[in-house]
Amino acid sequence: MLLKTEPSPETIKQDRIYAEMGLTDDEFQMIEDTLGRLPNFTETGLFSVMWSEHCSYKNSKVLLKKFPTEGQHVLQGPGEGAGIIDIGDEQAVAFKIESHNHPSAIEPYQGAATGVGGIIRDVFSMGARPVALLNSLRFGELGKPRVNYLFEQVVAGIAGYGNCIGIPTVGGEVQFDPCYEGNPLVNAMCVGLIDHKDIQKGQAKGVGNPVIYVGASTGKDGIHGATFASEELSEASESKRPAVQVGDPFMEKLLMEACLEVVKNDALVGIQDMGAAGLTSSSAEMASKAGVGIEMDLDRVPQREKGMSAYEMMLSESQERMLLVVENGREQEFLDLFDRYGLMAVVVGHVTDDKRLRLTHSGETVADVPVDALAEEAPVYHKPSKVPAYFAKFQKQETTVPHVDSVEETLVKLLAQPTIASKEWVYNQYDYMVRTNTVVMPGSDAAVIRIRGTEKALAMTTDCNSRYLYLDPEEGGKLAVAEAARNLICSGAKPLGVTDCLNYGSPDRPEIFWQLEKSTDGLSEACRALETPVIGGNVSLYNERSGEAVYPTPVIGMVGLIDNLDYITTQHAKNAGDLIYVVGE
Amino acid sequence: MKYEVQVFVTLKEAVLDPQGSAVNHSLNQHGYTEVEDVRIGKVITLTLDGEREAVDARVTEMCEKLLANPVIEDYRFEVREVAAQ
Amino acid sequence: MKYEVQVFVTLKEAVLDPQGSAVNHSLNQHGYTEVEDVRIGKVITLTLDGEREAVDARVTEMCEKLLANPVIEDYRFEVREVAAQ
Amino acid sequence: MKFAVVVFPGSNCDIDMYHAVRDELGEEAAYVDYRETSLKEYDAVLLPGGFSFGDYLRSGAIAARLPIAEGIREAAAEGKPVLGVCNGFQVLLELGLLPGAMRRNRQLTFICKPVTLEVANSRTMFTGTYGSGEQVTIPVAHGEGNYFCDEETLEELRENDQIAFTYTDDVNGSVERIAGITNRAGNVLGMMPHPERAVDELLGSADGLKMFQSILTHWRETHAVKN
Ligand SMILES: Nc1ncnc2c1ncn2[C@@H]1O[C@H](COP(=O)(O)OP(=O)(O)O)[C@@H](O)[C@H]1O
Repeated sequence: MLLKTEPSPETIKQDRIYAEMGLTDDEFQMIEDTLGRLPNFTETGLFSVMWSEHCSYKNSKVLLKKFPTEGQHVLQGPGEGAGIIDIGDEQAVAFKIESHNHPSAIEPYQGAATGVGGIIRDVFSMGARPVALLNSLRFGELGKPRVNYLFEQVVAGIAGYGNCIGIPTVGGEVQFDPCYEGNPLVNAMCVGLIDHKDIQKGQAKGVGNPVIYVGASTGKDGIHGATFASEELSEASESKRPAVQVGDPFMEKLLMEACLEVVKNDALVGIQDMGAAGLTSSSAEMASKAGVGIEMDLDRVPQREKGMSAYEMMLSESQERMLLVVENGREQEFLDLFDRYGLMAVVVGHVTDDKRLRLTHSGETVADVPVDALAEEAPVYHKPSKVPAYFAKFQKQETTVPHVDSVEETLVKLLAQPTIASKEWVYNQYDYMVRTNTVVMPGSDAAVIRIRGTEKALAMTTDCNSRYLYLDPEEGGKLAVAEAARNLICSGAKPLGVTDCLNYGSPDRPEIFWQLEKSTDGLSEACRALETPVIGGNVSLYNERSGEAVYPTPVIGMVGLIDNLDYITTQHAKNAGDLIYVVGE
Repeated sequence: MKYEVQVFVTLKEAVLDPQGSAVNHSLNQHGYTEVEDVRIGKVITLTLDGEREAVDARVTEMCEKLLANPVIEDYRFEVREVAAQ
Repeated sequence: MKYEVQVFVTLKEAVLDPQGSAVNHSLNQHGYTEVEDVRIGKVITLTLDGEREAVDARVTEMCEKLLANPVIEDYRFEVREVAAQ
Repeated sequence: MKFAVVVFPGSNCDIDMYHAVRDELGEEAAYVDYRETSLKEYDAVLLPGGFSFGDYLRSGAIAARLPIAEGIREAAAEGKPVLGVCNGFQVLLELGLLPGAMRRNRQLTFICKPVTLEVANSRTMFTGTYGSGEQVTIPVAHGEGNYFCDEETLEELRENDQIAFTYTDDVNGSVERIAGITNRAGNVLGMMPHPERAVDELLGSADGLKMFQSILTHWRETHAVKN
């Protein structure tokens, strides 16, 4: 017996309940206009998560448009789980970076772990086998108990997930600065290898085709995670507890192996992971991309708890779940395959021709909304921007060269800075060798993974010096891309492309939006100049605590191709007596 | 006085317990089909020296600050006097 | 009948508990200097369906076969009847 | 020679084992699913590293209670070489084929890095091509490799020459710096370091290859005698 009392459509409007879900008055009006009626509670929930910054990029779309996204070798640009670039011999590399900042601030171990889990799903949902993980981390200054705790737990969480699933974590970066104290950054990147013929899309073509749900059952965890990621952190966040999920890397390993087998089946139409906004975003996006609709019977959704409402099921962000569309009549093959891996798989619905997302629960229709309105027609904002006072002041400052008394002493002091010091303590916790393809291990400029059966290898790195970006977002943006490219080139690779994770404060503040604008200009220019198109990425805004924003931190993940294993170079000094050259200006 | 405090830290009900599920499954496979649910938590046994009145407050503090993460875990504890050696 | 069984699995006394030592140290560092010893074990909560007489024997078996490793661990359990829903 | 690589749900180093045998040693290898019960057709059994069943409850615990356990016991009883690496070692302990148990690393963190091992016993079928006391570089990658056994067991291990490898540095808190032990008969070896990750200079070391070569050499010798 369901005894849930959800507010009526009228109450939602009158009491502005939608505002608690993150929708503005105007946005709610847009929904009412689109539907031609008031949305019910579940429908309001669907719109609120799909129109959150995290899912819709409503504040950042105007900026992302600036990025060069095309290139001769780009097989898949932004818009799918991960971008894909050709590396010859009918092979390609898929990669993407994603943030998990807010969950990590609250439950650092699980927040970081599930961040890794999510980005891995993004890559294997394309049909690619994940071959390497990287990350980019920012914390406050070490020494305070809370900061130390966050740092230790985040690293343990990344290690815990990546080691267990058996994908080597081969690189990353860690920086410490007071601006990240209240709001650490945890970005995870995954790189995969794929044969051209296996490339999948998250599409739901073919009216009548069954929709299959696979993986973990749906719980009440992570409800509204996407909205949560699109808000500032506050003491109140602590009480938004269900927003934190627990990851199950063992389940994901089974899911990954099963999905990599599934992509070989010609009856697979589309596959997508249930990441942010779970079942809602996966179903709405798959339908919208294919120009169709989806109808699902929520009674069939595997549930971890009794009596879950439609709202809870649709907004849950339980981990390790995937949504598939397969050819009608062939579903049993898929159900059998997943069963062999010990995974739960059920047909939860089918593809329709009316471009609507229709949900039934306990025999009643609980939502009926146009998929395009959810997925494509989210509002787009161009927020006002303003040059911050600090920047004007900084520009007027004279350049000074610090006076160094003792070069040696200064060098030792510099090397003792946590941001500059060796990161061995971090990467020795990551299994960076599993699968025995890691040819250059953490500690050099870029990690190198050989491609078994070929003479080729991939080099990869994540970079961003946010202090530069704070001081000059445009130049700093260029520098971030250039640094990544240099790291690859020094490893013997030709840079192929970029995935970026834009970590900023609240775009509602004109000074922050200005940082976004300027830095994306810089990033775009550098990507153009270096011919490294942006093939995907992620935006994480509202990284603030008590009104203090983090420095603008657009983390650049870059992957390059090494044509011959002989070209691999490491940064380490090799022999006493070798000459040292300085190249460049 | 010496006390032994047993602190039980368990995952909140709504939180997934992958470990518990795996053990549940394994028990079922071994013929223990009567098992319907398994949850795994920690039991932390503290031996401490102090005044009985103060113990509860101190241990509560330790739980909140260190032993449990209230975001995903619940805790409770039992205090028992032990003979000082 | 439904029962909730709490199985406590702890490291044998002779076995050094690295996790317990670390927590002990950390508590001391945070000013909880009254803490003298910390041991960390597991509490496994089983929900099962069965006859009261059989429960003890079955759970003992589960412990011996899977839940505890006799080389380094001891176990004990408590059975509690729960209202069937 | 035909090697079985047993694959549990959650095994991660199965592929690495397979390639070490096939590509570097040049012998036959096949994956064997955990649902199988017999390993009769193989000359040696390899239990790879990873996180079988997520290492939930205790590492190796759930894996050691599967149908394939029968096959592993049988192979061990027949005197075939049975090698468990990392999680495979943990499975052997849980199976009771080797004495002792694993605790979490003393520093409580996962450790992944190349370490130096000393070959404590070079007269086993796994170590025959190493010199006695030889130091080799082989990586470790584990969170629970802190080997424990009681005094009595340790005494037995020493007396029977069952300690095959020790760490030259204290890596994880293991009793007597033990990195690998054999059973009494000497045909079952469990070790935390990963020889299969050290089979090619490109990966940093080829010291692990000798272990596979030792197994092969021993097998050839014993089979030559029989024929
Ligand atoms: N900063 C960015 N730069 C380029 N592309 C981006 C950026 N942020 C997001 N994208 C792209 O927009 C698409 C939509 O992302 P999204 O649906 O949020 O994926 P996910 O759910 O995996 O985060 C993705 O393909 C992503 O690569």
